[in-house]
Amino acid sequence: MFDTAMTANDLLFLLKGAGMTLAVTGVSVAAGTLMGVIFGVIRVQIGPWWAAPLTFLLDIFRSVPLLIQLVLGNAFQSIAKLGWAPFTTSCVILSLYTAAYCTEIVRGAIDSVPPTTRRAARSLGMTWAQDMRFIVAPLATRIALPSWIGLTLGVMKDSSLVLWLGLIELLRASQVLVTRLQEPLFILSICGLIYFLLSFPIARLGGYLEKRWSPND
Amino acid sequence: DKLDDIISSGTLRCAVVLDFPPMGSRDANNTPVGFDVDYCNDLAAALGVTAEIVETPFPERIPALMSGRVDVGVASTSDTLERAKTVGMSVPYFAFEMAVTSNDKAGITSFEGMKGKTVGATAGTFEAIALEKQVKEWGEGEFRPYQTQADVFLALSQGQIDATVSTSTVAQANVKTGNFPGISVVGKAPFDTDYVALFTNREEYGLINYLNLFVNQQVRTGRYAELYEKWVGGDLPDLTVSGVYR
Amino acid sequence: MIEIQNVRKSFGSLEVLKGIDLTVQKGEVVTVIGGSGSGKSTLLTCINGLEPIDSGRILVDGTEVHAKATNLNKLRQKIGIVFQQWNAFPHLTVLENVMLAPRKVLGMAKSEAEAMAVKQLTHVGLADKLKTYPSRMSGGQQQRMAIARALAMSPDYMLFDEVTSALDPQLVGEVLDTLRMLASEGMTMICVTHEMKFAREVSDRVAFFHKGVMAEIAAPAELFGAPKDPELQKFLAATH
Amino acid sequence: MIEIQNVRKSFGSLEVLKGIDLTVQKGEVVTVIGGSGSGKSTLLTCINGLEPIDSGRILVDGTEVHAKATNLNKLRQKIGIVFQQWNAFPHLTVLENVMLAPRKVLGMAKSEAEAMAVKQLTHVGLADKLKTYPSRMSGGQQQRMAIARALAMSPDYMLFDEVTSALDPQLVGEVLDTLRMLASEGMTMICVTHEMKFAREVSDRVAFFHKGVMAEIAAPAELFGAPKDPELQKFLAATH
Amino acid sequence: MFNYTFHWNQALKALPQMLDGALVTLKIALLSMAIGLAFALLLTLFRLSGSRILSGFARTWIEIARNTPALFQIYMAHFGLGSFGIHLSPFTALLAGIAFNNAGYLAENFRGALKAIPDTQTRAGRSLGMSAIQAFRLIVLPQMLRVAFLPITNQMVWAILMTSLGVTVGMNTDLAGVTQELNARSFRTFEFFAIAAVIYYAIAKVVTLAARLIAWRMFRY
Ligand SMILES: Nc1ncnc2c1ncn2[C@@H]1O[C@H](COP(=O)(O)OP(=O)(O)OP(=O)(O)O)[C@@H](O)[C@H]1O
Ligand SMILES: Nc1ncnc2c1ncn2[C@@H]1O[C@H](COP(=O)(O)OP(=O)(O)OP(=O)(O)O)[C@@H](O)[C@H]1O
Ligand SMILES: [Mg+2]
Ligand SMILES: [Mg+2]
Repeated sequence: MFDTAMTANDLLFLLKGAGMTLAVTGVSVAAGTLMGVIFGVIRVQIGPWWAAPLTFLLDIFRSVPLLIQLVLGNAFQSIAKLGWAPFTTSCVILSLYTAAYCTEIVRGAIDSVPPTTRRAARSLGMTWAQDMRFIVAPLATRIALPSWIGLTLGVMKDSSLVLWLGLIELLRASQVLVTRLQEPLFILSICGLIYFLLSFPIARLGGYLEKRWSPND
Repeated sequence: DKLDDIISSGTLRCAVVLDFPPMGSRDANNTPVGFDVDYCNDLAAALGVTAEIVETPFPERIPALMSGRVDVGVASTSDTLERAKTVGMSVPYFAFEMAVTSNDKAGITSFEGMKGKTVGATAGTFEAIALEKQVKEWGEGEFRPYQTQADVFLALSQGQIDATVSTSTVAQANVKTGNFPGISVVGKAPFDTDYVALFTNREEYGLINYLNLFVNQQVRTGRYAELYEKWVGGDLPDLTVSGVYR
Repeated sequence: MIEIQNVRKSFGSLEVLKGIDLTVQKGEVVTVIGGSGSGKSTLLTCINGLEPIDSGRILVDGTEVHAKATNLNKLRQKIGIVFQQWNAFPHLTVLENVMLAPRKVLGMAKSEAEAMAVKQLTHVGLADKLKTYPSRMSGGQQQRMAIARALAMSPDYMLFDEVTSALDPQLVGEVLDTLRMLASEGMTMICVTHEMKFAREVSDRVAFFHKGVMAEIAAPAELFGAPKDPELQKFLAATH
Repeated sequence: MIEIQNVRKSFGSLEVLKGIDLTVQKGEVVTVIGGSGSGKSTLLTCINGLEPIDSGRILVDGTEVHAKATNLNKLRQKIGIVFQQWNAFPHLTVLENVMLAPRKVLGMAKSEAEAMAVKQLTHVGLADKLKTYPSRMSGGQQQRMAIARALAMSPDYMLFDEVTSALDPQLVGEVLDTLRMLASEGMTMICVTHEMKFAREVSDRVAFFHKGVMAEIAAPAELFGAPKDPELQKFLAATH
Repeated sequence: MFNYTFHWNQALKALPQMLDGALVTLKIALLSMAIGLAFALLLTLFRLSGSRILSGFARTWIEIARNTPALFQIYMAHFGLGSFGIHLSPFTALLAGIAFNNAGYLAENFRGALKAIPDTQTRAGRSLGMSAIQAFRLIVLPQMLRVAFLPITNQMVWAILMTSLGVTVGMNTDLAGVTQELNARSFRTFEFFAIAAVIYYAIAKVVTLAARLIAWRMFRY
């Protein structure tokens, strides 16, 4: 059906791009989640007033286009002579971006654990940390997981913007091939399909877990 | 200073734009090739170090330099006064003539024929700035900047735009590939010659001095003509302007 | 011995406890009755230090609960508390619910904690529910599990805060029976309750709270038979 | 006149109505009693065509409800129905709730619809709540509003499905009073209810449903005084 | 650490130009929301229609919109359609891309919102003699909008952020386009993009605030 000049080599090139997408996503989601959990716990712990500066700071990452953040972050690291490779810069910005969203998820999830349940734990002589670890963490994880999966998918898609800094991820790899082979529709369709194949199973897993855990046993 | 740093580190890192044939592009194995790539290799050889090509999209050239990820830009960068406020430019190492390429269906045969049509160019380039000004002057038609040269030609061959002004080298290289059916170079654009320079940090006088001499040597030794023949072909553009020093 | 001395406590501008004095001896069962919002729950949460107090003192076995130096986590191990709302940990089975604190707080070995949990669950009649998740149990069963969970810490005192009031009428009996059993075993208990019959039956003394004041305290026969406080008279007339 | 002739209806494999026959004359008040799941609600929703039936016929003023040719939207204008769950439209004020259908379905002018709505709301005692949103009202007030909303379409028949059973006991009275008033005004009504006293008082006839069968139907004095069906006897014993 | 001198003066001179760009950005975002909402509604109805073809179409749209990058969708709207000879101007391509994305996400939100409206509401409407369409329009839709209002607001903020992707299809009049052009001319990346970031942040906040105000006025119940 398709008469294409695309070679297996080129497909490999695309898949390498997909690998870069996954690498950027993986690093950013891991670091962002870690930060998000820490910030989220801090926010719940010190209350909305004291956390206001943190909230404001994180809100910036949710109110400015990621593209602008990336370019700005890159310009900043260059001015500050940090000498980061584009991969590092991308991961740093994307991590903060992820953390901003993750903080909200974590905060909501912790708030959703009924205070009476936490009281019961403390009444048994558990310390704050034990309460957090054995009661809050497992319960909050169930609440947070579907949104967290949504966030992960979001970051994977948004990571396409790192092409702006010269990283050859999936979308950039497709553009390179489009430049050489001049078959935009075909190559872009493959690119879209790969994105779809990367995210669809995770999306389904999210839906499944949501269904499974929402009545909660 | 930086010159010493390069020599003692043993590598020269050049910022090169790789979707700008014939100056920089990728071959079928996706390895970097082009005039700028060779030029960087020559510079490295002169310094007695090995070259490292760092691919940078157009917008990434300066941040890469500022952050110290590259030492020198060999990236077809027009030496505008505006930019010289930010980075240090060498004397021109290459000069572009501007050519009009049009989609055959648009029926454009000259620069003037673009009046009232939809035209495009690579955002922020010398020719894009000049062309946008021209469209405004004509008072009709539309100008569209694209982020890469490749996108401009893609848009042109799809008929999204009717014509483009680009450096003649790029125009010829693209038409020659045969990748873009239905487009052809139809004439010269009466813009000033676009002189492009090597660039590095503004305050690195020692290095800038070296770069100036290197450009001079390339012309003197005939290497410039040789590279030009290899990648572009045809009349060798003059790198000097009569009546003034630089 | 729990000694409550002139305890005052406000939420914002609302004074909820207006100088409460009460001493509960080892082995004694004191029930607390009173209208909604009279401060009963607040008193209980002050006793185990979940809420700070504004003035006065609370001593448990001579340790001042709200003193800076007091290790509250340690103190709470000897005061079991069961709340009105069922507080099962929904992600753990019944057995795990009961084992958790002995293991993590007391540092018991798994087998020891399990033995203790099984013992207490058998005690409250849930021996056949060990592997069940709380959501699959009735409210009465969840409350009994909460009691077992508190007992598994081998507390010296137990506080009960209207443990039956969120239950369907037919489930109230099974929980009250469990409380009766504990009382008969000599546990020191403070029970906040609306079940007058129960209060009359098991209490050594009954305290009546009204608007943050302990308006009357007496043996049940006396308090129910010849209430002196006019508010208490009204309250008893309304509830029966 | 509503004529129900040998109506059968199943949900999947569960037969909910097993051949019901019932004729309700103009001006008559028929109450329907029976255990949960006996098919009472289903019958009502079949009468105004919200649910299809499997066999039999339902005629309202001679029009067959489930015939293909019947314009159900038209037919429903003459059959008002009020459900057990309060079905106030939460996004509209009380007045707008009542005005909506007259305006959009009957095409009344705004002023006319408003006059009608005010009249009906006054009728059910809500004249002072016109601008209130349903969420700010008690369940009893919401039910009365639902009645006014149905009446505003000037229906010939009214169907009531346990309109008081989701209400707090102290609110039941006000809604029943509204029903009594309607009955005394000569409205043709079918009321599903658990309020035996009410049924006895207002009904011309009382029907007892059991497992999809209309087991007994008679004047209230007879049905309550000398129930013949053994299930009805059991049912009455349990409810009183 | 910094041997870079900021040229804020020069950058601020371009502020009027950038604010003009911000207006274009806002315009695209609003338009794309209007179109997106209309299509989302249509997709929701398709899904409810019971027709396999229509609901399949809706599901495909929604899955693609949600599972591929917005940048990809916009690029596709320009160069993908371009290879069929369908030529959208950068403005239209950007608008189409964002509206496509909005419609997909909003339709998914609507589905959730629809679930939150009990069946009994439709029933109550139907028993008053309303047709199915009337019951949906007069009873279900207004309530659905309330439930979906917060997600709609979030999507609006997203739409604003997405407009920045227009630079990839030759958009040069919106805020990101203007900024990028100024940057290419002078290489003063940090200054220009910092100003752009502030403006984007301000727009996002104003929109959020406006939405809160609207919600407060609209949903009195
Ligand atoms: N955390 C809190 N913050 C503010 N006010 C509170 C808090 N906890 C309780 N209150 C208020 O303190 C008063 C006493 O509450 P408390 O729960 O002790 O009453 P109670 O006697 O247990 O009533 P009930 O029988 O309803 O449980 C009430 O008016 C209540 O609203
Ligand atoms: N939409 C439906 N789908 C499937 N089963 C239904 C549906 N509606 C009702 N049923 C079933 O039909 C039977 C009769 O229901 P119906 O609501 O008519 O009973 P009822 O007499 O009104 O009971 P109640 O007093 O509880 O309201 C019940 O078993 C019920 O579960
Ligand atoms: Mg209480
Ligand atoms: Mg019913």
